[in-house]
Amino acid sequence: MDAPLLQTRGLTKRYGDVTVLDDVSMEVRGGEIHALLGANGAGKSTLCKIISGLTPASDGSMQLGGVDFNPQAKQQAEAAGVEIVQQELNLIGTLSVAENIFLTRLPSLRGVLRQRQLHQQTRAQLDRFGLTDVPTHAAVETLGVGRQQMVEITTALARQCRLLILDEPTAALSGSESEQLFAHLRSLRDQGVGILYISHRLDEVAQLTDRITILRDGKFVATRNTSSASTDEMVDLMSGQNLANKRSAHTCHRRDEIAMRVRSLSNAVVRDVSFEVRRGERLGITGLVGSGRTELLRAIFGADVATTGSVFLQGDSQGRRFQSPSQAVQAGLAMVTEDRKQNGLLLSQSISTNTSLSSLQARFSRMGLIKGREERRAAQRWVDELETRCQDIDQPAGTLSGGNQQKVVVSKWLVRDAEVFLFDEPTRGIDVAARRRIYRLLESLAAEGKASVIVSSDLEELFEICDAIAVMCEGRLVDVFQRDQWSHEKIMQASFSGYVK
Amino acid sequence: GCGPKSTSTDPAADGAPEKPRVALIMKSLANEFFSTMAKGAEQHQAEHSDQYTLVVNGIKDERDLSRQVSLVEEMVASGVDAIVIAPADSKALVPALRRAKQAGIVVINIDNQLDQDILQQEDVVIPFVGPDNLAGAKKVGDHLAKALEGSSNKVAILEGIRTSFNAQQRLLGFQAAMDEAGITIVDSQSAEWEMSKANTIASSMLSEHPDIAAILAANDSMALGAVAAVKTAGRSGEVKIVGFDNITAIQTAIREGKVLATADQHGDQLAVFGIEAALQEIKGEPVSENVETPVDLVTSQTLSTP
Amino acid sequence: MKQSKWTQSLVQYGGLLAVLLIMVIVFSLSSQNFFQMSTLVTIANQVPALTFLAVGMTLVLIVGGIDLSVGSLLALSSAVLGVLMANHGWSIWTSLGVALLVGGLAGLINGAISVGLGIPSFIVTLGMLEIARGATKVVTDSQSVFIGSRVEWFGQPLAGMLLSPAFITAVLAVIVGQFVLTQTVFGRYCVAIGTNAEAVRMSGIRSAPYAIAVFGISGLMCGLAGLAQTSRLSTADPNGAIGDELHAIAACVIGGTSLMGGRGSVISSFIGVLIIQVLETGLASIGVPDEHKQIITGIVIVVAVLLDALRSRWGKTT
Amino acid sequence: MKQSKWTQSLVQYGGLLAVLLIMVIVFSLSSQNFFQMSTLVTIANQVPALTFLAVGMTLVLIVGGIDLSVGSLLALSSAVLGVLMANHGWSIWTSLGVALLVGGLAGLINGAISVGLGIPSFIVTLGMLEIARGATKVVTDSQSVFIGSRVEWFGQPLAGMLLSPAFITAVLAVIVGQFVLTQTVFGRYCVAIGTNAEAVRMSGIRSAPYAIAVFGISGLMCGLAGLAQTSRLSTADPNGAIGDELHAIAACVIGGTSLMGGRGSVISSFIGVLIIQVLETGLASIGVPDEHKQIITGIVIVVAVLLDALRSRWGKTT
Ligand SMILES: Nc1ncnc2c1ncn2[C@@H]1O[C@H](COP(=O)(O)OP(=O)(O)OP(=O)(O)O)[C@@H](O)[C@H]1O
Ligand SMILES: Nc1ncnc2c1ncn2[C@@H]1O[C@H](COP(=O)(O)OP(=O)(O)OP(=O)(O)O)[C@@H](O)[C@H]1O
Ligand SMILES: O[C@@H]1[C@H](O)[C@H](O)CO[C@H]1O
Ligand SMILES: [Mg+2]
Ligand SMILES: [Mg+2]
Repeated sequence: MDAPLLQTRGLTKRYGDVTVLDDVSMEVRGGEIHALLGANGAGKSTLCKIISGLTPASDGSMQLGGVDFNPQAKQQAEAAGVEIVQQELNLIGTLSVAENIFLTRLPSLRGVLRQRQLHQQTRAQLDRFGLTDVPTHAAVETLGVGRQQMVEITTALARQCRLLILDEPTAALSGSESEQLFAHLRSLRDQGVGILYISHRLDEVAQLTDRITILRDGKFVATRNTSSASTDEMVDLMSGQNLANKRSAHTCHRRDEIAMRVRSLSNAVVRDVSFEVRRGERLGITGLVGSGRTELLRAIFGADVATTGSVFLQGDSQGRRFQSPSQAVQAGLAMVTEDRKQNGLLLSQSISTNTSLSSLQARFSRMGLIKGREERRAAQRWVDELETRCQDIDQPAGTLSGGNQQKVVVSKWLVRDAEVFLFDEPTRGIDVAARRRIYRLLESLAAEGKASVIVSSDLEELFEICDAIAVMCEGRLVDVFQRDQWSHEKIMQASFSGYVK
Repeated sequence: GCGPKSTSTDPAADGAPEKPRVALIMKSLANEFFSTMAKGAEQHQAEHSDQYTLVVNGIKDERDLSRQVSLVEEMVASGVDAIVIAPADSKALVPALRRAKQAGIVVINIDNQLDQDILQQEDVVIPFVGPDNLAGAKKVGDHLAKALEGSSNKVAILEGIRTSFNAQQRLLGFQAAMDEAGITIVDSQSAEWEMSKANTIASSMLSEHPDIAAILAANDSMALGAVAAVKTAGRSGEVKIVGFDNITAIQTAIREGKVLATADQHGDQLAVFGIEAALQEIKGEPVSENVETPVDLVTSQTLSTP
Repeated sequence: MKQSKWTQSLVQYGGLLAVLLIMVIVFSLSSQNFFQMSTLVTIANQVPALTFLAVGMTLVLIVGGIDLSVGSLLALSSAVLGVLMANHGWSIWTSLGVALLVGGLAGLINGAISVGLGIPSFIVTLGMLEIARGATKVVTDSQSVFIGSRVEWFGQPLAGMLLSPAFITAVLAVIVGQFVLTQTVFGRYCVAIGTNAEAVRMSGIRSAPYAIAVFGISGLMCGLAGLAQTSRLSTADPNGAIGDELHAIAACVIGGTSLMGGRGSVISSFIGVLIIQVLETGLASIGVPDEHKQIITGIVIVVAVLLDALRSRWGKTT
Repeated sequence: MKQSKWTQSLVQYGGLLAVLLIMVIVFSLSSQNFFQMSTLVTIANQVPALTFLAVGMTLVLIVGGIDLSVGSLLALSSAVLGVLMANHGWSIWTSLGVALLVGGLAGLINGAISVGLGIPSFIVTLGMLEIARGATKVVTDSQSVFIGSRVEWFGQPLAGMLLSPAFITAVLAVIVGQFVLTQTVFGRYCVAIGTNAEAVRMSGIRSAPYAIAVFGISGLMCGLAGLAQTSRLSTADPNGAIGDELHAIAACVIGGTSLMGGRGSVISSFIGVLIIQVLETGLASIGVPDEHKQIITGIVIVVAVLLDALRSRWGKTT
């Protein structure tokens, strides 16, 4: 191999007194897919932002293709051939898909858009990634999170570059979309592009990447050839301990009483869905992006009002259709939302405010006055419990790393407590160790007799934690597989069933 | 009438003997002076409902002159026979009124006189019906000067909106009276006819010139603002205040001795005079170019003897 | 495609147009003097000033700002125009050039300070509101400046056309504004900045020049509005246009522009202007007492927006 | 903990207080009449009305709304108070009760329509601005209602205390407001709603009652402001408080409250009110001509916010 494409020397980033990136030196070669691994808050996104000119380093230097590289703005990085897909969606909701994809180089003649060219080029790009059904004129805000993620990736891939950075691109993608992406990345690699790839899905890393670099607490730990490191080793390097965290053996806590029964629920997207969960049961829901999983949970929770059908909770003789989330919460439901920026968090508010939000009235107040000490104690407890990496519980949620934000969303509902928990992509962006912690939490909820409905695009995850897995396709719930009956093939078949017909 | 407007001097020309429509366009109806004026006009119309119909319009505050021009245009468009107007600005209304006259509409100017030079320049003749504001202000000023004899000889003035002719005239009247009596005007600012603004300005005048013996306000709203300022400064009784308009609220203040005097320009009659002049002109009878209406001094004595 | 675009526009503007139509019908039924050519022409010739302001304001709101200085800047440009023409005998065109320059420059200053120093535009333009008003009084010496026929023609109907140059210019400004907003890179960046400034920054676009330019455009529009206003009054009025910022914003919001940025349409704002003007003229022509006029105006503003909101919700669910 | 809270407050309010202090010093140096008890007492007795408005406005802005009707609602409550006391001979307390009821109710209507029907509060309260002003004229028959000493005492310094009941009540309103905002569930939810209404909804909280209540509180504050204003002028002025909504909003924004919701402090808004008032009184006491006064006012407003912004940025980086 010749000189590395990118070389960093002693990169350091400080926010106030906190050092989030500490003297990191690493390299990425042209024509390789290089994974960047680390626990939540290890500094991966920060490193990527520095490389792509989004944030300045406090210290250190970089070289790109052997010349000094010190981008002051993203444009400079782009000009040098560095593209990034960020962890958080950075799309402009009111603009069309086409305008988003070509935002920085809208085809124009003396400032006037060339609409036809714009939409043709967009169509071509989308089709290349199999997004044939995404309309180029649609405003991005009308698409689901998964599609938005695909649009975001397309935006970066549509540009020529030497170094491509992808920060958890697959967090909101399901298996088949991921496959499509991987195929494309491999072909880019073969053309000599260097790819820096961040993911918490280690199986994916093992399958796709050539080398891995591991960060821990902002420090460089090691760079290895992927082929010479098992996923267990990766976990150990990331955590710095010998976790050797094998999959915990699955224990079924399912009881006989039905905790929630959904009958013929329908709305614009969800079509006639019926299923039930028992107390102590963990029911997974999978499907392709856009299959209506999020919509189903929202309809159950009253976030979107269902047009027909009903929900029975334990003890209900009559079904109901929740008109608002507050009714659902009163009745004992909780929902961890998929999009933490939009409807999960108060980004500018502190961790403790976010943690107590849904139980402030019920648990942390007397006669309308906030019991500040108890509120803070609870927030601290869950920060410790989930090992949320933060300065203190007063840190604004928006300044946490993506995965740590997700932990705050989860703890909001754990504090509140409920009988039935709806989780929409609960581990999106959460690192392996924390993920385990959440799995254990789910298990302890189950042991207490709470029912969980877990939507996830990560099938391995569902295999590990669920008692049963339901599959959605085009808004219908097409099949439910019990633990002893499921397999990859069966679930894939069910996922595509609607499209085959 | 919707048809093309012939000069309405001959009512028979319109065919059916339709009652003429008169539009009264005033300034801020929030100022009591004008609501009194409107009431006077409406009462007159009720008593003479066989002779004409009336459309009353005003603007949101004294300064909204663009809206007043719009009102003139709208009244012209809707085909009224006469416009009786108290202009918010002595110059800016002239062209719009000229266009109204060109459309064959009778125009009478009341309250605040239009600028003579501009009228000439624009080559229009619009009769004015209203008081002599200079003389009125002088009367009030003279009365104050007498009351001030022997005390400090410094006073301050609260002016109306500087772009209106009557505000300028009242200032001149006040100045003339003070000059004659040898009293110095130490401060003179515009509070734009408004009570709150007058209150703030008067307050600061009192702290900047602690020795003033009186405040002359160009209308009663501002006089009331000055009353409150004097009171807040803890100098009630020491600083004399005069106003202009004779609104109801000021009468209470005069009786309580908080205000020394004001001028009654008979707002309720002002519009009526204007309307009568308009009806006269519609009938084809000549109207003299200037009809002066009375201004009377109002003090606690005149109030107690009704 | 073409077809669907038309129906799309109809859906987009339908609610507002319906509100406008209802108002015209109601006024025509209540006053025989309302629905006639002369009234409609009168309305058409009254809207230009507010229309110019609303065009600029729409863009400012779309980038997520607000411009409270428009009323004062209108007065200032009008004062400059008036003083140059009346007191210095300049021609209308050179005077207008200076007036536009003053408006545009003041707007750029608004933009540069608020964008450059990161101070809320509410405060910066509130400051400019006071500064420009004070400057207007200095320029005119607090006197109305009468100009007369040299400027009047711009606001008067053209021979045989019923419409004034001012109205035609204003409609042109609306069309150009809408085109810029929807069809140019500049316009799309404005929408993007107002929607998600952070994402725009992340994508490497320098948003400051666009945002500053938008305030400059708003200032320029104030200059044009100043011309329209001056020609209508034949006078530069130092006290003029006080409170017009609220009318301009109201017109935009009635038209569906969001105060949070990112959403808006120049054409809709124009319909908002028409709604406001028809309401005012209509009420005057019925001759209801002033206090009732205000009450009715208040109710109609709310109902207009309510109807439009209901319509668009209804449009969505069906 | 206690200690750090104090330093924290100092940092939080330090910038604004410094601006205030600088202004007082500058005015004291320019005019020997400024820095004396009587001027300071005058200022203290002029601020109550605006303070009440700013307390309500802060909450409204924090939930992400805006209330343009406060000036008119002040005038309306003042009118109700005046007419009941002067024309019907009611006692001040029963009259005040009715005036507060009117203000509060109007505020609740603002809230119910904007929150309940999802219409921007800008429009709803703009409608209410017109409606309440019209109603004020109806109630007072467009006449100023002179009341006299029966209401005056509220705005007069208490014997031996220099401060008026109005001022003390206003300061109490600030303290209670700040307490509610920071220490109660209600206040916390208001901040949350203004930050991200959707997240609040998805957390199972019905936000509508809170948002509506905030508008009701703003209306109540208008009632109190009406009392303060009436007692200061001894008169209910149907024309009063026009444009005060902009002053109230300006005070909040100077104090750092965000127009986008979710961020604000009642105490800072109060300092904003003081800045505005000191500026006005100070300029008047120097006796600069009106037009220069406006120019200076504009500049100071911008500079005040700029200084505060610089201070907080500087505070962050170190
Ligand atoms: N603006 C900021 N102010 C303070 N701290 C910050 C800021 N931005 C990031 N941090 C901190 O920097 C640390 C590293 O964050 P980073 O986003 O790089 O983590 P990450 O490795 O990408 O984690 P994840 O896997 O959760 O995405 C975190 O602890 C985060 O809280
Ligand atoms: N607001 C909306 N307007 C229009 N279509 C929508 C909207 N929200 C979702 N959809 C569409 O509804 C379908 C189901 O979306 P949903 O988010 O439930 O799917 P999902 O299986 O959870 O996938 P994702 O991974 O994208 O969240 C998708 O086709 C999506 O594009
Ligand atoms: O004559 C009137 C009154 O004095 C009024 O108070 C203000 O406007 C003037 O034109
Ligand atoms: Mg990250
Ligand atoms: Mg989903």
